[in-house]
Amino acid sequence: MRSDAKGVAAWFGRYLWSAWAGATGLLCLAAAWQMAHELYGAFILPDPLTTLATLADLATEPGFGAAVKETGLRALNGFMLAAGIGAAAGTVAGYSFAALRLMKPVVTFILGVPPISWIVLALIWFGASGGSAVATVVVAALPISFAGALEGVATRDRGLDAMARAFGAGPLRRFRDVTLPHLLSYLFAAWTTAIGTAWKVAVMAELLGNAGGVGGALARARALFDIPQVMALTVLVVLCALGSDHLVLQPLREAAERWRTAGQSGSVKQPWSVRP
Amino acid sequence: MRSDAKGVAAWFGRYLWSAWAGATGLLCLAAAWQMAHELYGAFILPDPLTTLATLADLATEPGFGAAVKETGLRALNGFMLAAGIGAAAGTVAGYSFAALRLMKPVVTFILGVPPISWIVLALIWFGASGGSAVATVVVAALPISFAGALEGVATRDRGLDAMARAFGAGPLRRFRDVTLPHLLSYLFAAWTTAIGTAWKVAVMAELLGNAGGVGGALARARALFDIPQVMALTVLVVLCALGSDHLVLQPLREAAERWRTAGQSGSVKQPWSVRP
Amino acid sequence: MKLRLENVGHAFLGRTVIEGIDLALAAGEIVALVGPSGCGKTTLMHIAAGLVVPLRGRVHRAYRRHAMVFQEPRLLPWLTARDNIAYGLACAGTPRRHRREIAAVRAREVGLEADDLDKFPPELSGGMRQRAAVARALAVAPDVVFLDEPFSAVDAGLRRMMQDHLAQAAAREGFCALFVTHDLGEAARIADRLVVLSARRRGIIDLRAIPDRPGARDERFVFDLVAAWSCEEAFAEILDGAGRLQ
Amino acid sequence: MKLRLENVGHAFLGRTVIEGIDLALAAGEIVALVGPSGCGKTTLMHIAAGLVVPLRGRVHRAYRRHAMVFQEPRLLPWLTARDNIAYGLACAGTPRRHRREIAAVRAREVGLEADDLDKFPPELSGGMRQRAAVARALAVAPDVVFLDEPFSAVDAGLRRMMQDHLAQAAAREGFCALFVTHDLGEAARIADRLVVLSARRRGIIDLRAIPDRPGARDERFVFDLVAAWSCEEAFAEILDGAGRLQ
Amino acid sequence: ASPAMTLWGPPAAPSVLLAQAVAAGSIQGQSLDFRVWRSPDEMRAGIAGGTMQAVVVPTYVAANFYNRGAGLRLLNVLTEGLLYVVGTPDAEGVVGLAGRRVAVPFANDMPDLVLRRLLAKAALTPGRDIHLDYVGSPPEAVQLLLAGRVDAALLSEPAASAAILRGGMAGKELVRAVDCRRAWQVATGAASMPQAGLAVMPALADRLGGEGLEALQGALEAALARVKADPAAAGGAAATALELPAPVVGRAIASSNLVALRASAAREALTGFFAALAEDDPRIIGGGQPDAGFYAL
Ligand SMILES: Nc1ncnc2c1ncn2[C@@H]1O[C@H](COP(=O)(O)OP(=O)(O)OP(=O)(O)O)[C@@H](O)[C@H]1O
Ligand SMILES: Nc1ncnc2c1ncn2[C@@H]1O[C@H](COP(=O)(O)OP(=O)(O)OP(=O)(O)O)[C@@H](O)[C@H]1O
Ligand SMILES: [Mg+2]
Ligand SMILES: [Mg+2]
Repeated sequence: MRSDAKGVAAWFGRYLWSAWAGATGLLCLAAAWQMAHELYGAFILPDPLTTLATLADLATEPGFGAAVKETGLRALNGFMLAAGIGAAAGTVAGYSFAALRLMKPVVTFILGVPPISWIVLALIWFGASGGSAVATVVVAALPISFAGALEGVATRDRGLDAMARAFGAGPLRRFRDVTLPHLLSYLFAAWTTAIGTAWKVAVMAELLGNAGGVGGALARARALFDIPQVMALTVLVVLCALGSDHLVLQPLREAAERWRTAGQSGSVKQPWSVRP
Repeated sequence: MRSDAKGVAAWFGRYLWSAWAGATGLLCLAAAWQMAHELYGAFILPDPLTTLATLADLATEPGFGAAVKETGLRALNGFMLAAGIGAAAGTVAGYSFAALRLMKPVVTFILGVPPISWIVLALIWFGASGGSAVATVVVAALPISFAGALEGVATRDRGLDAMARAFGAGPLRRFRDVTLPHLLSYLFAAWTTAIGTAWKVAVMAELLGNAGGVGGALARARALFDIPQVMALTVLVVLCALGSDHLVLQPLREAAERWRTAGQSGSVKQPWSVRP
Repeated sequence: MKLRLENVGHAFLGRTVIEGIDLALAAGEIVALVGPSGCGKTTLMHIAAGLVVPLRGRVHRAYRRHAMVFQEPRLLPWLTARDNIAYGLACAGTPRRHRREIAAVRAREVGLEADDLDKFPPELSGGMRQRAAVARALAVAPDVVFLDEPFSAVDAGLRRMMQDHLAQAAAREGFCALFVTHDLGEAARIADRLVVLSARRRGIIDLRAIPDRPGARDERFVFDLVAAWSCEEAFAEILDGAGRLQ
Repeated sequence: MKLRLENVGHAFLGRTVIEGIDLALAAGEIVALVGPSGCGKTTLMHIAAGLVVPLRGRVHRAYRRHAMVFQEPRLLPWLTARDNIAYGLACAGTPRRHRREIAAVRAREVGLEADDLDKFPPELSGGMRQRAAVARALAVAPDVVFLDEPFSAVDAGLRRMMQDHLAQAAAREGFCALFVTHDLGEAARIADRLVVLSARRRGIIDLRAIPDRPGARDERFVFDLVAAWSCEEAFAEILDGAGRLQ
Repeated sequence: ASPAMTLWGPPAAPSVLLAQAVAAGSIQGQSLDFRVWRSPDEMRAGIAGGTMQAVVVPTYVAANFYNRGAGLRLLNVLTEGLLYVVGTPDAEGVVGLAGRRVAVPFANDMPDLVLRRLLAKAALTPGRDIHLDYVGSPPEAVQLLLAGRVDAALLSEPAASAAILRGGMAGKELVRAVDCRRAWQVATGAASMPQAGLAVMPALADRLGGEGLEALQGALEAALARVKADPAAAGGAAATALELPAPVVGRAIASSNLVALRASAAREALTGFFAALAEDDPRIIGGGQPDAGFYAL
């Protein structure tokens, strides 16, 4: 892999630019929100500025950081378990027809069972604490990861696989060198969704399971009919989801998929570059 | 595309085999269920046979078919909206950097906002009826479809794209002929997850909004602590999810991806074939 | 002039590949482009076809339709050989039935048999894939056709047939062709003009007409011509491998 | 005998491609495989390399390690040219540092320059990709090497260098090579033995030793040999294009 | 010392009594502890999994569990009605709801069942004479009410008090349009509406024995007296557990009809209540009236 100072600088520039461009989308969203606020009133939807002010207030409260950290740990633990198990199981299923037949119904089962049907079991197994929040996240995110890995392995390049075989590469090495780089784009598509889901589901599980964290704060705010605070916490969750995608997943993806941009300099016009 | 009588017969044979093999997975699941039942007792988890008997009883009740149909319509409408809009938006975002920057935060927003934060808005917009169930499904499934389409378009084969350009193909034709067949594998990975999610979410929305359908029946059974009936309805939902995946999506996928198996006859051992 | 390149230059990632290229193609003319591997032949052809926007210079096109054979076959993996050959026609809007007929005819011209037409690209041999790509390009009845080493993977007999076919078709249908080859004999057989690119000098170092009509030259003539070229300075870079290995 | 094919036959989707093939490779020997496009050369080579399980017959291998140059370059798109060339070594477990050194040496042998080594495959020219694939195969110091039209996309000068390099390496390092080519001259220059496949007869129709040591034959000799072959029945299928076009 | 005995309460007014009892001391030398369950699922998991040995539940839920063999027995009744329809001042009584939109949280749960019985007695058909908007939880109902999207909301205490207070802060006058207990009495002729009570699991009952259960009941009766005597202080004691401001809880106590009646003493009222609730669907109480074993004290 190429990695010189110039490359790093270019990457960083691109990254800053993309953050700046991303703000556009967020501002459009804020405008729509403001409009809805004016239509429905503050009881249904407080305006963005009030919400941000409330969020700033909240952030100074003691225990706020701990709550965010607690929820974050649950979301990320759940995500990592789901991403790991899902990708591993999906990979195995992609290689082996028999494994596919065994696992697919189990995954559809995990995917299709409405939460209320298993929440009682989860509560008994994991207690009404963090454990069941993590389990809920895993259940929500695992099938996404599984389906991505499955399809990624199934669509690997058999020609390259044969090449590696001809050079005596064992199954593990072939997986690592030939299938994985291809698989990654499927996995990143899945994981982008999964990490957002993880935050949302962790908060909902905390809220329902009475397990503290941001969800607990949300439950309290709601019980007090403090709608601005509810919105502020919602914004917090969305920001966390955005943050973990853009600060964790996307840089990883950039690094892993840098080869994809190779050879495109001449034929593809990049929107931020000016023709010299 | 090749499609002769022999091909169809082979396809059907494969299909039957895969259904049979799939049953293995389901039976393993049932065994695990029976074990859990014996561990926790009927009040937490009725055994599979009782559940199936209850389901059979339920099926004979008047209004059962109508409820399933109602939920099914909501799930499928929501799924189709989500799959359509998500794929379209993801495709546009995959082609255009500017669109990506505008849409990505919006989609992360849709993905990351906990349901309780927008449920009131949904109630106002769609009423506590089918509309909000469909909206809930759309919100749940759209980001999955979006992320898949985005990644699929981003990883398209630029060489083939250049080829089509050299033959004067316009952007639409290039999308249809070059990008779409590649994109489909990403979309099917996403849609497999999305359709299962659709059923589950439709039922949950009905349950909370008391909007009839299977969710309404589930809500009632749950309030009465009629656990066998809850389980029976759960099994029903899972069967519906399995069914719409295996009877609708997978055949479509098989048909669209048949080219992928081309040229693999010699090098890949197919598990159901015996070396002649 | 159907196609005219004016002072074209290009660089990849800041490294100049070609510079100051002036080149024109007249109707019915076959121009062979030769040069050492990596000297920018493919790049030049992509610029001429409008697939790469050159950093310097301009390309003037005065024709309706062009077609291209890439250095790799670039067949669509999800289409059968038949549909791949018909793909250019599909882009041009030919009705389905009609284009399948044309595809069958063009396939025969490059030696593909009827039952090869239902195969998908991975089921074709390497030569068959290349021939399908050639058939695809010629099927659209282009005014200008770009061919990037179009016959490198086919056997001697078929190659000769396809060379003759190209020369005849160009004469008959009046299209012009820019074709890249590593085989000087091939250039000597069917080109009207020869363009020699240099990697060292990053541009055209020789441009000459070949006597006689293409397709009408006999073996002896071609052999002698290539033998004569071998002694010239302009071809030294192509023919001297040792000079390029450290 | 390093490699022995015994009565090998194969069919794709019920259509027989090759039948009753018997072939053996001795140490240090270069065997050229020629035949019309689509006759099953690639298939036979894949069977010999164990990539395709033949429907009939057996393959006996008595060596440690083989390497292969496919008809397409088959470089890993996510690795640079350097890492691609070193890939075979990586599979063999050579330490990272050491294999990068070997890769650099092998790259020079096929005319790749130092700054080409940091390019990704789409940034290489077609010929460079093919040369990288050759370098990758030779880098592992194989006992048997399979080459499927390895020099089809490189220019005349480099091609000659690489042919000589292969012949010398085979003699020096004692590996044997099975190589497919469409260029009879190439076969006549560097092969010890020639195997001619037929599409019509689905098998070997001729198998002959070529006089003299490979690499030591001069131009004249090669030209005369090819000219002599042209008149023989065994080569008719390869050299006669017209007979195969309807 | 043995680990504390935990009393579980609902996120509603009867938990004030539990909080008081816990603050007061111990039973048979075993200290007391008090926690709130948040959702019926948590409660069911707690009962089925054995982590909740003494828990305040709606009385019909206790009957249902008992009849389904979960072993749960009712110790006493802790409230005789804490449900209100909170709305704008212009609606009075059940018939006053005709033609209005009412937000109802928790479809098929106690509030919904009670309201539907009341509507049936008043000859109002949901969907035709009155519009019921089912929502997922009380806060949503209040949000819709405050935003003027519905005319009334069915709430239990202390949510009803909180809503009225919140409405006052927002300049919106809200009143208890229907006192469901009163309406129930009118509609069914029953003397009371025994809505919720403390239920115990067999394991705990066996461990405590009759004496222990008596002691528990005694503690609750004492707690009731203290709550009645000083609602504000009682509200403060329960505020943290209920996650509501102390004044709200304090104000809610007056309208919560808190009692501490032995189950056997309330048996007649309970059977009447069960009969009325299960008129349409006996499965609501698990198939039929629970037998005498259900009444633990
Ligand atoms: N997309 C690209 N990005 C970066 N460099 C490129 C790209 N395409 C080509 N190059 C470089 O430009 C030079 C010329 O490449 P080109 O493909 O035009 O050569 P060529 O003359 O066609 O060679 P060959 O005969 O081997 O096909 C090479 O050094 C190559 O590495
Ligand atoms: N995977 C496959 N599935 C089906 N048919 C195949 C497959 N591979 C090759 N064939 C068929 O087998 C025959 C021989 O193919 P092969 O690639 O061996 O030819 P070849 O001699 O290498 O030709 P070329 O010189 O064009 O590369 C062809 O008719 C081809 O269509
Ligand atoms: Mg080239
Ligand atoms: Mg071949």
